[in-house]
Amino acid sequence: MATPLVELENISIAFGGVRAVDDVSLNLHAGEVVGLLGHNGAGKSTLIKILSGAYARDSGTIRIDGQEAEIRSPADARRYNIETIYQTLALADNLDAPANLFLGRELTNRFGLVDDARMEAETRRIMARLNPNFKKINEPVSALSGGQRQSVAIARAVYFNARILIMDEPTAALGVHETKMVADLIQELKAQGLGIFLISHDTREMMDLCDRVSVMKNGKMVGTERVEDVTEDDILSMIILGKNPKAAA
Amino acid sequence: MATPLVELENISIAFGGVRAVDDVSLNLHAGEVVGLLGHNGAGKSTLIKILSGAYARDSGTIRIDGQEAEIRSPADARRYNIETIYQTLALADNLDAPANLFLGRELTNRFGLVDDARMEAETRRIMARLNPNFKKINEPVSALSGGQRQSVAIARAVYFNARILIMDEPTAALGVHETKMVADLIQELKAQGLGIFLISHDTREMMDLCDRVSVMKNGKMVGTERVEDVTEDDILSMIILGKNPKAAA
Amino acid sequence: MTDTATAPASPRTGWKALDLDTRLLGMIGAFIVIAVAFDIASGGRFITPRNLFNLTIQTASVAIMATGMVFIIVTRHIDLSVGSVLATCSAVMAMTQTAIMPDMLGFGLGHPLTPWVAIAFGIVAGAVIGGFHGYLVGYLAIPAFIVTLGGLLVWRNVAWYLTNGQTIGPLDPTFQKFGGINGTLGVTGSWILGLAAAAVAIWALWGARRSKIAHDFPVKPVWAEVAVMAIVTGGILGFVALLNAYQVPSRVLQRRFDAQGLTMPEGYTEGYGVPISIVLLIAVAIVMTVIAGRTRFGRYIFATGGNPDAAELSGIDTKMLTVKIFALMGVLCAISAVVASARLTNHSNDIGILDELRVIAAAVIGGTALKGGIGTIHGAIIGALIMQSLQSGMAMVGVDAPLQNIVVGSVLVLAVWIDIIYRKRTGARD
Amino acid sequence: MTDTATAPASPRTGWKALDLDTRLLGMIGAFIVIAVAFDIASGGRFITPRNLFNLTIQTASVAIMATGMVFIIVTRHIDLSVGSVLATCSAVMAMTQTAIMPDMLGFGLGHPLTPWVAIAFGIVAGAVIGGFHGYLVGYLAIPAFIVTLGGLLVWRNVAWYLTNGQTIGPLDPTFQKFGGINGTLGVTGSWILGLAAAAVAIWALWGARRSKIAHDFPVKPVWAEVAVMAIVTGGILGFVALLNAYQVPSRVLQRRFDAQGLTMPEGYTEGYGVPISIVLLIAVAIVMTVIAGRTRFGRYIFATGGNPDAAELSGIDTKMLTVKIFALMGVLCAISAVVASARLTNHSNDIGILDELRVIAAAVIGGTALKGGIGTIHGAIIGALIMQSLQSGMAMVGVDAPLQNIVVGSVLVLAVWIDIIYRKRTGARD
Amino acid sequence: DAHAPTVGVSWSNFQEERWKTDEAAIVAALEAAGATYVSADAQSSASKQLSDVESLIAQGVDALIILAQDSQAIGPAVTAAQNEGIPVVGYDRLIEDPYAFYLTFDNVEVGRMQARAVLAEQPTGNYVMIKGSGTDPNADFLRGGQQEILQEAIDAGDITIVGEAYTDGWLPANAQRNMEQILTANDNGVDAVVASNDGTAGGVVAALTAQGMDGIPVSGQDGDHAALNRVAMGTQTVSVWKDARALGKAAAEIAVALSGGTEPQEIEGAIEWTSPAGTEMNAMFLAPVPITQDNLSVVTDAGWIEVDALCQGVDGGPAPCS
Ligand SMILES: Nc1ncnc2c1ncn2[C@@H]1O[C@H](COP(=O)(O)OP(=O)(O)OP(=O)(O)O)[C@@H](O)[C@H]1O
Ligand SMILES: Nc1ncnc2c1ncn2[C@@H]1O[C@H](COP(=O)(O)OP(=O)(O)OP(=O)(O)O)[C@@H](O)[C@H]1O
Ligand SMILES: O[C@@H]1[C@@H](O)[C@H](O)OC[C@H]1O
Ligand SMILES: [Mg+2]
Ligand SMILES: [Mg+2]
Repeated sequence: MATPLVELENISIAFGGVRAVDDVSLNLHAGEVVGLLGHNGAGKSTLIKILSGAYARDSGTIRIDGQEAEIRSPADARRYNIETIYQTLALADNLDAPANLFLGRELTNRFGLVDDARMEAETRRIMARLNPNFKKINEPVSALSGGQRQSVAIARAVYFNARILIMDEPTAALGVHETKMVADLIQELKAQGLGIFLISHDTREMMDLCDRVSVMKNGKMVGTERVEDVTEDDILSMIILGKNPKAAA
Repeated sequence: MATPLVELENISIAFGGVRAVDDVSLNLHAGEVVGLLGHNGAGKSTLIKILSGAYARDSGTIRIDGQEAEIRSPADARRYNIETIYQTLALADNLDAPANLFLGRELTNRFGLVDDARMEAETRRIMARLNPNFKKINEPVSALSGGQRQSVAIARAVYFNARILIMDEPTAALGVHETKMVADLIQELKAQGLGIFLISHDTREMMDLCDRVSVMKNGKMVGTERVEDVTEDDILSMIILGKNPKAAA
Repeated sequence: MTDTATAPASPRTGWKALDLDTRLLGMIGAFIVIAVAFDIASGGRFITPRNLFNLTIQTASVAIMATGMVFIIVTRHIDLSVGSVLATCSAVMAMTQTAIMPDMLGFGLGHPLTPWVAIAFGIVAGAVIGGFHGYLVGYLAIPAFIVTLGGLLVWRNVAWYLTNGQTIGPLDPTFQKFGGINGTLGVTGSWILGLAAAAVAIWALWGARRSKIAHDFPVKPVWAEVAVMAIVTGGILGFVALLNAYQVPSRVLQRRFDAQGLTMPEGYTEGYGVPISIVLLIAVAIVMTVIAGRTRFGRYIFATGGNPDAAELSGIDTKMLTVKIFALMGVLCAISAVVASARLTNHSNDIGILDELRVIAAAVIGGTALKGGIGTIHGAIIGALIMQSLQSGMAMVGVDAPLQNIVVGSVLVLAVWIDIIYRKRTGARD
Repeated sequence: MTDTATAPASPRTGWKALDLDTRLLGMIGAFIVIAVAFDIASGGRFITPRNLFNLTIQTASVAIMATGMVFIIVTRHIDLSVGSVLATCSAVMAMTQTAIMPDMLGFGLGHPLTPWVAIAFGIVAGAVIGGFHGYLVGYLAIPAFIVTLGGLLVWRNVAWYLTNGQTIGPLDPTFQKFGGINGTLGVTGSWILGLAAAAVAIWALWGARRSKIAHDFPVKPVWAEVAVMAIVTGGILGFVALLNAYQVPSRVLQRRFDAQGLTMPEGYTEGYGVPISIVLLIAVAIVMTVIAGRTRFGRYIFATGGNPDAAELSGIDTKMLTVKIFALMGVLCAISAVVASARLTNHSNDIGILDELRVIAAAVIGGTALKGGIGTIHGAIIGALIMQSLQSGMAMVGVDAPLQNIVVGSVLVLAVWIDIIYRKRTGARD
Repeated sequence: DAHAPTVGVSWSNFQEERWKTDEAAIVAALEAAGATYVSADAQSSASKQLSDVESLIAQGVDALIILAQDSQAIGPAVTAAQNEGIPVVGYDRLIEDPYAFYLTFDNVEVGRMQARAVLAEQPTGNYVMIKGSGTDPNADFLRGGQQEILQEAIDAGDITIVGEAYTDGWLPANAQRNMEQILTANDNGVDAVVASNDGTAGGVVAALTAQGMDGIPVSGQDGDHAALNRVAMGTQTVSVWKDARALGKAAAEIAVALSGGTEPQEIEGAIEWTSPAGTEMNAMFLAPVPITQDNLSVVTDAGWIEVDALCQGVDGGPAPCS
């Protein structure tokens, strides 16, 4: 098998005594979707925030393309083409969609000044693909509905040729139609060869979208299985009991 | 048929030009669960926030037990025994669970001073029923996980003998097990004769839990149907197309 | 809804059983370090009954206001106007005593009603001004920084108009008793107060314990409870003993006997005891602590500071709450004005100038977090005491005023930094 | 992902086609109302070239700092120390000119390098002090309110030590030219500057239009674009004409001719033109506007103000950003110190006192929101101008000083209130 | 026109108590001369004072009276007036500019008088120096004058300065705290206090009274009513009285005369004077009067203070209270 795109090895982090992630290992291949499941507070968001540079781990190793990767800040993660859609959307409410989409990576003209016109044009281009109805290009994103804000966040992650995409409950606040569009997008990106970590509580959705699912409980990894090998009930019992029935069997 | 518990009539509200809720009517009977569905930004949260007193409507009438009700603030709503679990949880992060549970309705001793010991005892009692694992009684709720915070919010709504309960996406952030517990609770409360407004994007869940479902689009009411009379696909087409296939038929 | 594993609250043993507030201990420790350092630098003159007596008096006015600033900052506001409001209240009281009462109502200076009517007028003025600020902040949603920055400019000059820019005084003799050394309880009175206070403290601790037992909650071991009571009682009585130990200078006693035509017995001495301004401060501290911890009003203050939206959705009238908090701050400014002008025995034009900085600094050094939701009354008072010790100590060892300001500015920043580190260590990351 | 129905951006017609900033217009309107009112009250003395010339000079120092305060407040911080930092920078520059350069480096007062070395030292001092504040705020997470409150105390007194509490001066003659009336461009120079500025403005407007067309975005009708250009050009040239209209007093001219041994021709006159301090202010305004709108640095400032967490997660180094913002504020304090001390022709002890209030007030009156994320450079400058007009106007019509302060305090609160109402009307509820 | 001139007065900090009296005297004298009074207050800021003077000039004043916040930084304002040919009277505080007419009580002399009076009462022992605000140059002028007088006794070892402090902002409360701390530090071993003005003297006396030490020599200046009452009671030794009414009246008259074209040298009582920094200027010095128990009647005779106010609470004191 090819070298995994991402290898997380023995990752741990504690917050003032609470071991939020406790010796967790997990990997991800190019063109693969790996789902993360687990109860509230299991440590899912924390684990992927370590990969996206938002938290600095206490111990453990991250490898990208088999090479040890030094990820200590969101800027580091970007250098490895890791893009993240956070559970609590990370948008600057007072700026418009293009400014948010390009935040931290603004396009500039030959004088080094930000080129708003070009960024707006690019935004129109990408949004036309993701959300054809989207019109409020020049308004602060605070004026957008939850779903519209979500599409801006997704657009940002997609635009910059991510190789590794992290989506933390991207559809939790979305309506049925919007949820469908995200699912389509995931399929498309996967086909393009991206590796995707997906977090969701919707077991059925996860079985449909993912190649493998991992279940966490109380900061520990319960187990990782290919979706073909397990039933929805297997997954549920892993989440609730914290034991891998297959491993036991 | 008996007088409805709640009647919302021709409710409208606009935010700086945007008609977030536009001439919407809806009612709710005791012992009934009415579901609200619709795309992101359809106006669901805004509509129920009018009932819970968080927003003051521009026009329309609210009747409780057939009597016109003057609801202009959350305090007003409480007087009508309306309890709300908000989409973005309304907890004071720096206070502990008992202080949050009783916020605005503290128990006091004979000197009029707040009686923390009694409130703590009551909190232990109710939490034992809702979430037996819950231990962090004396810690600020900021130290709780999403699911634990959710159970504090639910406990608050349940404790005060609500007659009308509003739940805005109560399970959006919850794990499978936690979601199941909320579903059980809804059934139990319904059996006790409460009227419940439930908002969710999960159509299947809604078909299971609700007696009737209403669909909103762009601030307008598309239609309200008994769940026995419609299929999941009917609902989906109402959400996406904004037309009631049954009414058209 | 599973719970990330935490050990069940097992009864703590040893030191930990005392369940002491480490933050409070840290602040008391800081005060002791400062005191000892100045004592060494001044050749043993800092830690004397006399100097500590002075220190308490010098602290009173700022400490009283600092307790109110805690509520303001806890609700994520700020009040830059306290010094100016103090000046206006002081002017109102001074004019009541010297002009309104004698000229308009016909009571003379020294009439028994004079001080009380003056204080009443001052408190009403403070409440109205504060309430008005609160209205602008709460109902019109103008940031408190702006409202009180405006207030800083406005009220200082209203005070000027009230007195026509004159120093007004001397003030009523009874009124002057609130100033400090001009009015103390004497040795016997102080012991009575101290014993009463100790009794109340023990009763309160015991009551809390009984209530916990009644609800089956874990309690400290009895030895730990008794130890805490002993510490508290010792602290109270030690404080009284200290203030009693400061002897009225023989010259003052001599004059008092002379005035009554008596001769002073050989070797006669008398202690000052607790100053009335300190009794006032203690009363304010107790009331404010009860408000903070045991009333709905206080609970709502902290809830609003923690999450204003949540407080509002819980049916709390946060607008009215803001009015009340600022009105309370205004009342405390008025009480401070009594102490400050009584101490000077005059209302002077510049009274209270820059007090806003001292008061905010005291609250913040005392652990009130500017981001809201966190703060204690006792912390603010110790914060005021630390600030005052620094200033008085430096004045004693002869540090130049400009250098004093540099030290105070630096200590302020340092104190907050230490607090931040402390919170990070004990609390959550981020 | 459907969109709540909004009309597609149809080309606007009539007035609306001009696409003017109503907030800016409102502020200019307020300034005009104030000016006209004072003109009537003073019997036509307010709106004269001379008084308006004075007004621009008086505004320069505060306006320069206010542009930096916009960035500080936009990122949800505050800087209470600007007046004190100005004093320290001024002291550094004064000592460089009068002591370091002549005594230590052997250059005399009047040596051509003196002013430039002094200014360089001052700017370095400002940048270092500001950067240090920024470090404490950004890296150690101490609230800016505390850091700069400490700075307010510290730097005022550091300045005192640097100069030993003395007034230092007179300053270098070239340095003095930055002060205002001592250094102006003259009539011809001013016209050249005005025409150049107008040309640049037209070029910039046209460039923006071309870029929009290139990306197929809607643009204003040509007539509207031309109208805007005409307004801008008219404004610039009108401003120059106004400053040129202020005549140098004949005595000064006489003296100048006498000094050169010439006789002044009968009826000879000369206008002042644009003061160098105003050229400096305009340069600062342009640079700061470009930073705010067209650089990454500026974009990150607004993003951080809008949502600090989002900014950080987007890979922005918000800590370093904070250091840079405060360092920039320090540099602007130093530039203001040049203007302020040059205007006084001396460094005086009290220089910059209370400037923090004026600067914050200017930024806030100019529409910078204390909750962060919102603010404009031109707004802050007009805010400073409005404040200064009020003060100068009241002094001119003889309003009592205490009443002046009351008016300024009230106007501050009022301005913010109007701003809040304006935002509510045009923006979202809540 | 020349017959009804307008005189502009620029105050440095009108909120300080004493200037009210000066203003009243100036206004009265201007009214008597048919002139108009306009004013501005710099609120302790040299920069604002410059703006104020510019504004007064823009209003078309015919003469200026300037109470300078800063003797040097006021320079540009004087230059602006000179450019317009408007005469300037430097009021009370020095203006280092030959164009200005200097009218004052000499601050160094005030300092000398304070020290002299205290030294006369207490020729030996421990002295405390309570100075003015560290940011007010006058504080150091006063302190310099005081030192001149005390130097000899210090050198002779007769007196020792055991404590010295600036008073931030001249605030009585700060003076009181400083004095309390100095007393504590010296275990009350203090025999005399040279305080730089009456406000600070008030703070000092409050601190002394608390220790039953009131009555030791204390100096002051300004003739504040409360201070004169202390002199009568014997708790303050001297208040150097600078009769503000005489100063105000003289200033108004000089301003009117100069605006009418009178040359500075022609003003009655004007002398040629060279400042310590070497500026030659026309000046007029009014004599400050040290008020002690021996000459209390001076202030009542002059109508500066009512006998009632002066003698409140005094029995068997000096004339006129006896
Ligand atoms: N910044 C923080 N400070 C302190 N504790 C934290 C922090 N972030 C997370 N935690 C704790 O770490 C644990 C894991 O939280 P995390 O957010 O990773 O859970 P999750 O699996 O994403 O849950 P959910 O499904 O509710 O999003 C929880 O106990 C939480 O309280
Ligand atoms: N406080 C507010 N200020 C301005 N606009 C608002 C406000 N609250 C809601 N809106 C707007 O009103 C509309 C309805 O929003 P609402 O939150 O009710 O939608 P929703 O149906 O609950 O959507 P979701 O499923 O995303 O929660 C949206 O366009 C939203 O942007
Ligand atoms: O008269 C004094 C004056 O000279 C000084 O500058 O300020 C304080 C006053 O008391
Ligand atoms: Mg999560
Ligand atoms: Mg919603």
